[in-house]
Amino acid sequence: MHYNTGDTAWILASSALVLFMTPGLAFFYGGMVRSKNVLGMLMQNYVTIGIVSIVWVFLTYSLAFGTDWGGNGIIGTLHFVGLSHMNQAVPGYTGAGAQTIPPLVFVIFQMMFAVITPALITGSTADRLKFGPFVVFVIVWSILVYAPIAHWVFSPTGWLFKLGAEDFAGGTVVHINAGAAGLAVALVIGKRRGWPKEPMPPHNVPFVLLGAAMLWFGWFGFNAGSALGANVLSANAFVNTNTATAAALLGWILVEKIKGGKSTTLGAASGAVAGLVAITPACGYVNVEGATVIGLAAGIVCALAVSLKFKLGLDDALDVGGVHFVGGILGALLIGLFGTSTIGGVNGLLYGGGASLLFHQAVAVVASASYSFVMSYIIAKIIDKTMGLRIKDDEELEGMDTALHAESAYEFGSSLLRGFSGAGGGGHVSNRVDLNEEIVEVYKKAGEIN
Amino acid sequence: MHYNTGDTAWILASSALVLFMTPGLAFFYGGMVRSKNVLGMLMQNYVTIGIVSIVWVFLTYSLAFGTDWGGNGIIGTLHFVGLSHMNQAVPGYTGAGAQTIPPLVFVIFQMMFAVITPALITGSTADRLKFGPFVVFVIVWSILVYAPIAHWVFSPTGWLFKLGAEDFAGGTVVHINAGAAGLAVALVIGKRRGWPKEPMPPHNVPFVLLGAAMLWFGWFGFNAGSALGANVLSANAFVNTNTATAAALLGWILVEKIKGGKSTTLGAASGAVAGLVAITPACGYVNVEGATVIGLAAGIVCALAVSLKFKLGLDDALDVGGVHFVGGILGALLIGLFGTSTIGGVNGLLYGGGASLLFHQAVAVVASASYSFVMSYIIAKIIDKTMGLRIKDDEELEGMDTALHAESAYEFGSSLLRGFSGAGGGGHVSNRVDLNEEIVEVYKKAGEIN
Amino acid sequence: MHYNTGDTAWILASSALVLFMTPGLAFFYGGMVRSKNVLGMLMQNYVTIGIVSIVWVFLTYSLAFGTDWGGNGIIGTLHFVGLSHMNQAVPGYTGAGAQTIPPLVFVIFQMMFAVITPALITGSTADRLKFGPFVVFVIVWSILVYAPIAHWVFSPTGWLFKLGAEDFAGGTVVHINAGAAGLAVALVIGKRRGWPKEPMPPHNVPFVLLGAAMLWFGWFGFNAGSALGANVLSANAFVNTNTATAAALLGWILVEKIKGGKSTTLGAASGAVAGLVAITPACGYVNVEGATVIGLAAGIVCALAVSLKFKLGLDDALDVGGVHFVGGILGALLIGLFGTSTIGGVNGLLYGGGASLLFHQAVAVVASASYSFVMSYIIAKIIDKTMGLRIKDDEELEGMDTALHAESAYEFGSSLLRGFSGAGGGGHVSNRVDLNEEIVEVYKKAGEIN
Amino acid sequence: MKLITAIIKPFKLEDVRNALTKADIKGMTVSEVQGYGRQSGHTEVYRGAEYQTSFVPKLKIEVVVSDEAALDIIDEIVAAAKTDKIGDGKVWVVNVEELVRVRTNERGNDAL
Amino acid sequence: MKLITAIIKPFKLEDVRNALTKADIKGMTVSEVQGYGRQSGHTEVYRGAEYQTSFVPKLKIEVVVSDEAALDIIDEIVAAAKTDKIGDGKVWVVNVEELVRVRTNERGNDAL
Amino acid sequence: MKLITAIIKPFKLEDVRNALTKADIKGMTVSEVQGYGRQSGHTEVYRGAEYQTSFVPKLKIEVVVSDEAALDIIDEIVAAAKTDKIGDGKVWVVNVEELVRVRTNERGNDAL
Ligand SMILES: Nc1ncnc2c1ncn2[C@@H]1O[C@H](COP(=O)(O)OP(=O)(O)O)[C@@H](O)[C@H]1O
Ligand SMILES: Nc1ncnc2c1ncn2[C@@H]1O[C@H](COP(=O)(O)OP(=O)(O)O)[C@@H](O)[C@H]1O
Ligand SMILES: Nc1ncnc2c1ncn2[C@@H]1O[C@H](COP(=O)(O)OP(=O)(O)O)[C@@H](O)[C@H]1O
Repeated sequence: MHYNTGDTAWILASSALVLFMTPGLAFFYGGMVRSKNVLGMLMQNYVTIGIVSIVWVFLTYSLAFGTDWGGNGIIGTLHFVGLSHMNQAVPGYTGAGAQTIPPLVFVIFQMMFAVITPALITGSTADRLKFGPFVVFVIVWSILVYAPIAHWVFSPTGWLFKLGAEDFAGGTVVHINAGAAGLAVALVIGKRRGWPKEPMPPHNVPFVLLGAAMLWFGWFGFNAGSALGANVLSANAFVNTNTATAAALLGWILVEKIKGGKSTTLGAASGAVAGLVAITPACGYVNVEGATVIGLAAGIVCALAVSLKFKLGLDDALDVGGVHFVGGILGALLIGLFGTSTIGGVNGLLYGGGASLLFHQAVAVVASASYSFVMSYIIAKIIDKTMGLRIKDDEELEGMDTALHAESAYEFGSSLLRGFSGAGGGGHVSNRVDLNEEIVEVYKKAGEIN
Repeated sequence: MHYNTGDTAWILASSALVLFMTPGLAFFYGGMVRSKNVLGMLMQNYVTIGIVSIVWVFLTYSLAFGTDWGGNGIIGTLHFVGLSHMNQAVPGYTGAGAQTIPPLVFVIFQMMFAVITPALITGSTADRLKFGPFVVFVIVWSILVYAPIAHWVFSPTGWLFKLGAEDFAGGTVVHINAGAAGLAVALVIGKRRGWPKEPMPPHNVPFVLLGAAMLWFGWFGFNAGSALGANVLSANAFVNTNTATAAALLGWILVEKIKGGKSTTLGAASGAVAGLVAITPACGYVNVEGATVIGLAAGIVCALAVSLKFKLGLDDALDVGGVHFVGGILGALLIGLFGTSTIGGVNGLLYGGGASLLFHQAVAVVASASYSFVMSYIIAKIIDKTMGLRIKDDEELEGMDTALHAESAYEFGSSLLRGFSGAGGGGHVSNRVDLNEEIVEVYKKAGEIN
Repeated sequence: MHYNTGDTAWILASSALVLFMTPGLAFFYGGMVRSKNVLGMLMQNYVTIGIVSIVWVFLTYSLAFGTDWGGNGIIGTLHFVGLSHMNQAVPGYTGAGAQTIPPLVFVIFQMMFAVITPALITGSTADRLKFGPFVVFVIVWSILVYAPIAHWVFSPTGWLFKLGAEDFAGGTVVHINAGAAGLAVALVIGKRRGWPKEPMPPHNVPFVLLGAAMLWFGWFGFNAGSALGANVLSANAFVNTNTATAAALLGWILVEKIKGGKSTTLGAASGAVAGLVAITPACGYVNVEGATVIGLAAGIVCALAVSLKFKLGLDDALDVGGVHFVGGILGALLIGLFGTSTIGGVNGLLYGGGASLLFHQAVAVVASASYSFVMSYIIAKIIDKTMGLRIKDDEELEGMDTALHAESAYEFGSSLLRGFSGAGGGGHVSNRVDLNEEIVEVYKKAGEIN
Repeated sequence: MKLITAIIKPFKLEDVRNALTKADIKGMTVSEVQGYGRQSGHTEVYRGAEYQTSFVPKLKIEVVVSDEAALDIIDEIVAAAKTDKIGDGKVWVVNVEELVRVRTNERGNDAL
Repeated sequence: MKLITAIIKPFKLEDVRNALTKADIKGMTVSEVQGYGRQSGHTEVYRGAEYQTSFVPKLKIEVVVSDEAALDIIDEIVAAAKTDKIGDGKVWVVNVEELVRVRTNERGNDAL
Repeated sequence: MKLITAIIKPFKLEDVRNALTKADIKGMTVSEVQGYGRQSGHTEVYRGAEYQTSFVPKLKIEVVVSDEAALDIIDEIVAAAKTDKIGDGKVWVVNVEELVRVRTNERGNDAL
């Protein structure tokens, strides 16, 4: 077969960019937790890259993009398992939509989406997730939740795609999906000890901003790469992505200002991410005015939405709900208004296309949100009952870094307060009395307020 | 229209790379300020991305690259406002210089230049700029200063371009411009309290080096992308960029050594940036020997130039003058010597082209430097008189992070020294006595030395 | 000549990605040393970029890829010195292997390999290398060690290439080479004072993970770029790289778990790098199953190998031996088993190709490892005898940052503990008694345990 | 006057501060310290090299009080800081010969 | 001998150190502490969650002096640290029974 | 009881702690401080601006001991911390009027 090298070059570059987003997310999240939990957060994200990369090539790619199983648009077959049949075109991409890049490049590009989606969930459950069970969760969730929804929406043979629902780069598949799952798992494991009374400020705001920059940068691959070529459509996706992100950044800090407070850098970073989320499904379907409105709306709405968790008493620690779930829904629905065939796709309500696109978008939102929420809840619950999904209270008090991973993130002062006790070991307990477990009882007695 | 996908792929990738430079700059600068001001610095840079991205698509792109207004090469028309007429070629790029990429990709690529230029200014004014007025400054400055100079130099219909002045990737438009503006604004707001007697060491040198790496990396897009294609010219720009940067890094630390001191990592990072700046205008016009000399010269000259501010008593806090202004001028003028038609452009003095190129370069330098300095001074002065451009002394003493943005950058120790006081609020004052304002009087009395 | 713009675009992007790896390495290493040495580490890496960039264009590129000198496949001629004759094809790339990119792009891409290889060595010798002599070492080593081995293996006119040894992206040239050199230099300079008894924990584990992310990201350019085009082969290299890295990450933390300890984030980062190293020579020759096995093997074997240094008493501080030497050998040899002509190259043992490939691989491993080890040892020894390669004990106690570079990496607290003593100076000694030198005698007396 | 020094578990700060505020104490000084005692630290492992940290993070509270108030304050602090578990810390008292409020130059109990 | 402990505003360190040097004091020990008193801290807001930091960064200076010098030194410190504003800090004095210079094993005033 | 405060060079911590453990001391409290004295700091240069740091990092060890043990303990600490070089630090002793173990409310020597 003969492929277009320019398109291939751009999608290879985009794939690298999207891979870079997950460490970006790790720093975005990692900077927001307390210093005793930063490695725990980084670890969950990095290990997710490890797990999903393997699961994808050996199984879930085929489930998501394989020939439709039974023709109902529910799930793909095992035809491409282990990257077999890579000389065959990706099912459904025909005619004007025929791919100009090697199918393997498409596998790679889509892999990065499958990686970051479960990684997003770790924001909800920050500071209290057991490591082993988390690994199991990611594997099961990738198969039972990510693969089907990706098939429904992204594969031209999926039922939502065929229905006419539009999702250029993953508003439903990635953000609504991860958002719903994050809320479900947070519900299962319960809130952090001390939340919301104990102060839990970010320990490293520059890391949050570094992560946001890595995300913004990588997201150009995510969105503009979703055009699967280097062309006018990818240019539109690119400029829409940047414009919406900029508008959302400004929108969020404006809300802070209007509410009588100060504009914060955390707000700027959060706004940027909210804008990136909201424009993701829309970037290849709207023009730059549409992108500006979507971005601004995302910045404002998400800035307000993050306070909801306090009212709901649901400890969505780093606001996966307020940012990804809400932002994703916003973007998906606004395509119904701002979609215009001059860019790509069909016309939305404001461009004379009637309400049908909006309706299809709503169906896609409801279907993926409910499926994801219910399935994630069930999976989390089962793992919780069998392996336990939550760390012990004394581990939570001590912090994940030392308790789960036998490491401290930082040592700026004298490293001499430690003693060397051997090489090649595995973290055995000391011979002095370790009473963290007992301490925590007191901690609990005190009503979890310390 | 039919575009070259390979060229398009490279310019899309370059655009992403250049976007990444502004966060890189934020960390380069952010690491250099004291820890109480790091978020203030990051915020200024991130919000600049937000503002300029919007202003560019809705206005300034058209001013910079639109059909020339009146034919004098001063400013563009409003023809492309809001990204309209994107199916028309960019004015002036005809014949051998015809673009092979979608005009929208050119808009995106050039946007990133418009973003980073005002961001560069924040280095001069570090630690003392009011946030709201800064936002206003960036908007006004983008329209009144950036857009015209970009038109003069970059647009083939601009008067400096037509004169024959060469600026491959923004020596005048970006660096001399930002450098002159930085000095002007620093002059308007005055020096930091305590400067130069109070120690103001960088709080996080690794961040400075991280930022330098992000800049170096992104600069390949900046310079090699300015060839607007993936070809031999972009390869030359790429290798010249890297070579000059390397030479400048070595040149700077050599100066440190020769002056009797030690080679510093801050010096290495600064040298690299100086080299990047100086080669920017020249990278597509000189050969590798020329690039080496330009880089080495930049490293040496800028290393010496940064001490000037102490003599002038002008608190150009992070040396935007010493690095970008001086480095930019150096590069722009040396094209007049080292320009060679074997790479691109016309021959300079050393390659038998006579003094005319050097003269054109000098005209471009003087024109853009004076216009930028004067206009920036006026804009800053007006904002200062109306809104106030400088934070209050007690805010400066306390630090921008908590005073302006209600945030602390780092919390490595116990986060328990804080108390939770509510959700959804906006940073209201405490009920205890807040006497920072009064403290500062004393601080002033003491001659600003603390 | 007419080049393929898509291929060119990808290799330009790849070159930028690979350049980004060396700062990535700097942070990977820099986070692992104690906070008093982080700038010393960063400095060595950044200055290596500076030095090798210059040496490459003016000399070593020609030695490595120039027309073979004498036809023995030992070293190239000076034909391309100073980037002359860039309109001629790179020698040896003919027929089906003819390059589709400008030779200058190839120069750039290969330059980045020449840069990172000596940078890798700095991990072995962390915390104790004198700066000036290190600079000399890098220059000499690039000429006498890197250039020949690159010629042998990478140039189609080199003897190992002609023999049939396969190294897709630098398993022998980069990793085995740097690993052997690292061990040799570590042997020459001796172990750190206090090692292994004194605790030397990483001072900033998030930096290690940031560095690992930058490496992983950039490595896609390294490996997939080595296909020298945007095609199915680069796609295979890309997916193999990611898969092996993922498998190695999981392999390493599994070993930690099985040994009775906890999975660590440092382990995850180390595993990822081990996987990247091992798949480097193989990524264009094996299929995804092969890549998975190679990755898993690398994670497991390297996790065990890093403890060897304690038994050998060889202070390979940051495990360049355990990760790059061992991982590189593993990858190079496993091609002999898993190489398959369906991807690229010839069949290995498991794919019916017999033992000949394995034999060629073994020859390449032994030849490059021994040459590198012996030459590096000699060069280091000569520099040690003449200039001294190791810092003084009091400098080591004080830390490289202040002692060698007159800088502190971090200042999170009050910067007021310092006093300003002048501008433009070079770090003169204070007028109070400086007794660090004497202190160190005591330190030594105490058996180097503090 | 007396200087009461209390080494406490960090998460008990809020309780101790509240107790002191109730007891009409208007000021105190806190620092982050590392305690060594019966309570063990934790183990860290980096690429197989194992470190034992014998020190546990604690907060040190210093508060100067009048002679009369001292005994009560000690009891308040002890009550507030107690968790009944090892590592709860120590409180000790030292005699203060003079106290000055810098701002006003007030001395002795007036400076409290 | 007396141990003088002074809690001061960080930006006053240079002044205090100069005053002590003038008064022929050759050594001192400084640490970063958090003060609680009349002076308020600041408010921080992260995604709408509002925190009040009641503690203000201070420096603690400890200096051992001879009995005779103590009173004067207190005055010097107070004068140097004063800004006349709330939060200026405290100085207190405790009796020292013994002082040793580690290097020489000198005791008492000789160890100063 | 006595409170012994020792300012030592950081790399001597292990030695001092061992000495104290041998002398049957079960607890102590350590903090990171900056010392000013005869020993000089270092110079830093950032883009030509030169700073002199007059302070040197030290560790401060605080340990409360019984009256009887105090003198011996001082000697142990001094012996362990000594390097015979400038900057070795100081040890000083203050009288402690009361000591409480928070966990048990034990007082005096029982609280040790
Ligand atoms: N003799 C001592 N002098 C100074 N501080 C001490 C002393 N003994 C204990 N401490 C401090 O008290 C803390 C708690 O002591 P520990 O022995 O762990 O528990 P407990 O006091 O409940 O028996 C220690 O971490 C240390 O900071
Ligand atoms: N009783 C006390 N014991 C110990 N330290 C105190 C005490 N009261 C105040 N301080 C310290 O002195 C600092 C200044 O006290 P503050 O009440 O704010 O101002 P002022 O002393 O000027 O009235 C506090 O931040 C705290 O560190
Ligand atoms: N008068 C003092 N009061 C409190 N601490 C002191 C005093 N003199 C010295 N120190 C502490 O002791 C440390 C060592 O003192 P220095 O004069 O450098 O050496 P030496 O004690 O060996 O003469 C100082 O860094 C400081 O922390």
